[in-house]
Amino acid sequence: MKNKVIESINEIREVFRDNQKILAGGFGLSGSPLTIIDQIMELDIKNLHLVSNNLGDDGFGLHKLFTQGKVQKVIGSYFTMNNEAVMAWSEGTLDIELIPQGTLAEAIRCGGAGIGGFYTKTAVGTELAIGKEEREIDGERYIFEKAIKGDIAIIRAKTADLLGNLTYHRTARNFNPIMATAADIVIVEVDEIVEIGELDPETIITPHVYVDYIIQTKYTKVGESYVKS
Amino acid sequence: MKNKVIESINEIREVFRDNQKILAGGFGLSGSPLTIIDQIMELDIKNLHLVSNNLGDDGFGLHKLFTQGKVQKVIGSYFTMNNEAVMAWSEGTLDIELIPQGTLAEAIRCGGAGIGGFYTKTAVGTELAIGKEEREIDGERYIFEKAIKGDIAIIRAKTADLLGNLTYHRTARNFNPIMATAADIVIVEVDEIVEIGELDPETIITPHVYVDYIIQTKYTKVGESYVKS
Amino acid sequence: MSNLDVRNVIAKRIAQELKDRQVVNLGIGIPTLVISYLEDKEVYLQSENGLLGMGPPPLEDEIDADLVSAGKEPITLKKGATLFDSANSFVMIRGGHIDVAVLGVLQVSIKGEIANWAIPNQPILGVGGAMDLIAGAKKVICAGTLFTKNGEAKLVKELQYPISGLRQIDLFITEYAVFAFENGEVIIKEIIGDLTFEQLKERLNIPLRQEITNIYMN
Amino acid sequence: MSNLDVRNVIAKRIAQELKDRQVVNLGIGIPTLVISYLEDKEVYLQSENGLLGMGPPPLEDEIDADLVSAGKEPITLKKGATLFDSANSFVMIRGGHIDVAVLGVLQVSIKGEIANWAIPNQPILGVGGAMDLIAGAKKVICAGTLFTKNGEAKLVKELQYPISGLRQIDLFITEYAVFAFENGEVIIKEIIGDLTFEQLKERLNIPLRQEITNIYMN
Repeated sequence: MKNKVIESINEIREVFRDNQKILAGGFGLSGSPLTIIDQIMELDIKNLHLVSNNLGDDGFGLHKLFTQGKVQKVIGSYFTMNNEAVMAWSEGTLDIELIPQGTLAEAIRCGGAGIGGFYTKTAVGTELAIGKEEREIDGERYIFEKAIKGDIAIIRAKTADLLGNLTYHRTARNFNPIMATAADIVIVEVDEIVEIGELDPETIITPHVYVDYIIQTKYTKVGESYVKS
Repeated sequence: MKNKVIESINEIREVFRDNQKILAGGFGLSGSPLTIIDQIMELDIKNLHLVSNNLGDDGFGLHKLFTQGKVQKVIGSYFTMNNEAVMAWSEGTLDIELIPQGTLAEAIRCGGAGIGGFYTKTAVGTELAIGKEEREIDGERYIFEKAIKGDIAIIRAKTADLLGNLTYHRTARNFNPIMATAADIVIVEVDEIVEIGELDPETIITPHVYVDYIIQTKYTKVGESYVKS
Repeated sequence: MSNLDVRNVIAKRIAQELKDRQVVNLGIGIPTLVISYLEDKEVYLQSENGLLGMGPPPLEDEIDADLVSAGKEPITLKKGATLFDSANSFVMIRGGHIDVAVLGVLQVSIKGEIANWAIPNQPILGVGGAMDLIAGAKKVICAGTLFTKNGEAKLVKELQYPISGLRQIDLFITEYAVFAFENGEVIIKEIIGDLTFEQLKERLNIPLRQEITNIYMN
Repeated sequence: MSNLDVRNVIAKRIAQELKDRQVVNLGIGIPTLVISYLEDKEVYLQSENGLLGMGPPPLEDEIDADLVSAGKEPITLKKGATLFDSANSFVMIRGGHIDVAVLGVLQVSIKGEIANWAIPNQPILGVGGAMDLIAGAKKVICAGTLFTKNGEAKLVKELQYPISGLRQIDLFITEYAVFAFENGEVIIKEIIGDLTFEQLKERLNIPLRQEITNIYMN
């Protein structure tokens, strides 16, 4: 059996290139693949397009990657709290595509599901619907949204078995399971790696078919923070 | 707390009416709400529209309901094995709307999700795409499918807690979790009912918000069959 | 009243609107304060980052950085809680399965339209789940002080701020009154503060009708 | 060869095409027989009713009516198996996550189009997951005897039966030969039965090219 477990993304350096679209799991820092992000910071790549609900927290996670200058565009739902992102956007050095959180989640799910696009009732009649096709279905107004796919997904889970089956922990699940389905290459960062058969089949959230590489996290939780060990 | 547990649908007789659209879980008999179907057979209602992958097995489940004459139309993916359905269709007494299994599943999920419709690559260029809008998205051909919703969903699960949180057993899961989201009234038939807090939050598949009524099954499995006890 | 008091008055009044067994999503700001006034009501709190059954904040030594609210505050799980991914969370929200969404608000129009996500002439860089909740929740209650710091009414004839959705909200609960929106009319359902109906009518300068009913009794 | 033998010859040859670590969906009929020839290949079988990691049939006393294949036959779970609902099963199928779909077939055209779900002038009342698999699987291998009971070739210039999708299949594996479809050409990759290339060409009466390569080695 090919081993999906790697020490660092350096072992798969060839999958990373300039201008890639990277789906990054997490809601704030919870469920964010902090170790993988650290390792991406070491790579000589640029002009990344990130798809993520938000941009980590000040000084942590995707925020670091962004302040390092590797990010050209972010697609997500909430960047207001990130002063540097707001500033970079104002200065024209960062492109931001704002999508309601539920539309973002659905678009990613569709990307993984062979669905080209969908009609949602969210944002109809608002500024975020400008330029989007509108359609009435059974008397209700909807707007069209295209599916989102990525070149690479970097996600966070609790436990992986050696096949790549994943379980998650509490609200750290968030965007991770859907992003796992919607990218060509999926790299997951986990707390623990167990033998095949140790996870109860009924409780596995992400089947192994979606996972390409597994990395053991270097972070531990201390209270409300994640600390590099 | 209002108790969701009922002995029989007779206690909620008023929710059933002629001409309703009923979503019925199950793949063959596995995951089919056999007890609820038996109870619907006792009701004086007619012209039901069923949404179900198939029509049970000869003499069991939805097949019984259909042969009783309560069904005007079925929407699903596979009825070829059901000789009486084929015959009724030929004679014009049964209307059949055939949808690929994956499109059916996605349409029901969208019905529960506030999504009006979606573009799928399945069935493009086939007879099942006739009359359906086609659209090219990023160079690929897709057809438009509308979401499906029901008046009532009758589903089957393994365990319910008293709130209505559900877990499923093996491949009896199938269409049940998505149907739970896509109907005004959802009635679930279960093997066992447990106290709130007994189910691990990480392993609950259907959150209680989707479930209106819980019925203890009267069937037990004996080998490959389900036997009324 | 201090600002803190005002916010708590609004939160407390909103709590009275919530009923046993309702599934409720509380937005950030004043809506979050509602938790403190639920008493023993059996309300199920949904959090759009993937949780139904949010419990009170944890003790210091029980904090789990991976169990947080949509406001990214540490929380706990109540008995019977469930966890799910973001797509399924918005199936619940957009699909019409949330009984009540309680949302902060910048402006409310007399038609019951709301603006709660963006400020004109400023970069629009955050929306979160606000528009999904407005599009999907069965009932929307908005929470807010009736006037801005500059004394401008938030209840206005026409929104000056970007609209959050087509949907007409059900109630706007402020420190002065509970406003309902029915058939194009703004109706004061209850006076809470120290301004009379006539005084409110004068300060707001909008068509207003009073219809005091004990709307929050089950 | 008896009909049973023929079906097993085809199934065995298909098994050789499958590689370690592939996720494979086997259709009903001959495709199901492939399981018997996988030997110790580490192939993960997906079943569209909601399972990845299908194991061999259970012992009589271990049968669980709620653990069945898409053909509704009792099965078992392999170590590392996962269960999911129908929507997620078709995320996997339609979303391009299945490495190989092995499907039974009524007709295959020289362009590699297939018909496998309906017979002309008969009620069309079943499609199941066939069209989803054709639209979504990375590779599609079709299984079938080369001729119908009446001796008509199933490999035809133009489909007379309703088409199952736009997608060109990769291989059509019969008891006589392995046919590949590349750039609009039909290529015999391997002769299995007792008809020569020339004899096949004559009986099929279609443009045909031979290119024997040991295609199934990893």
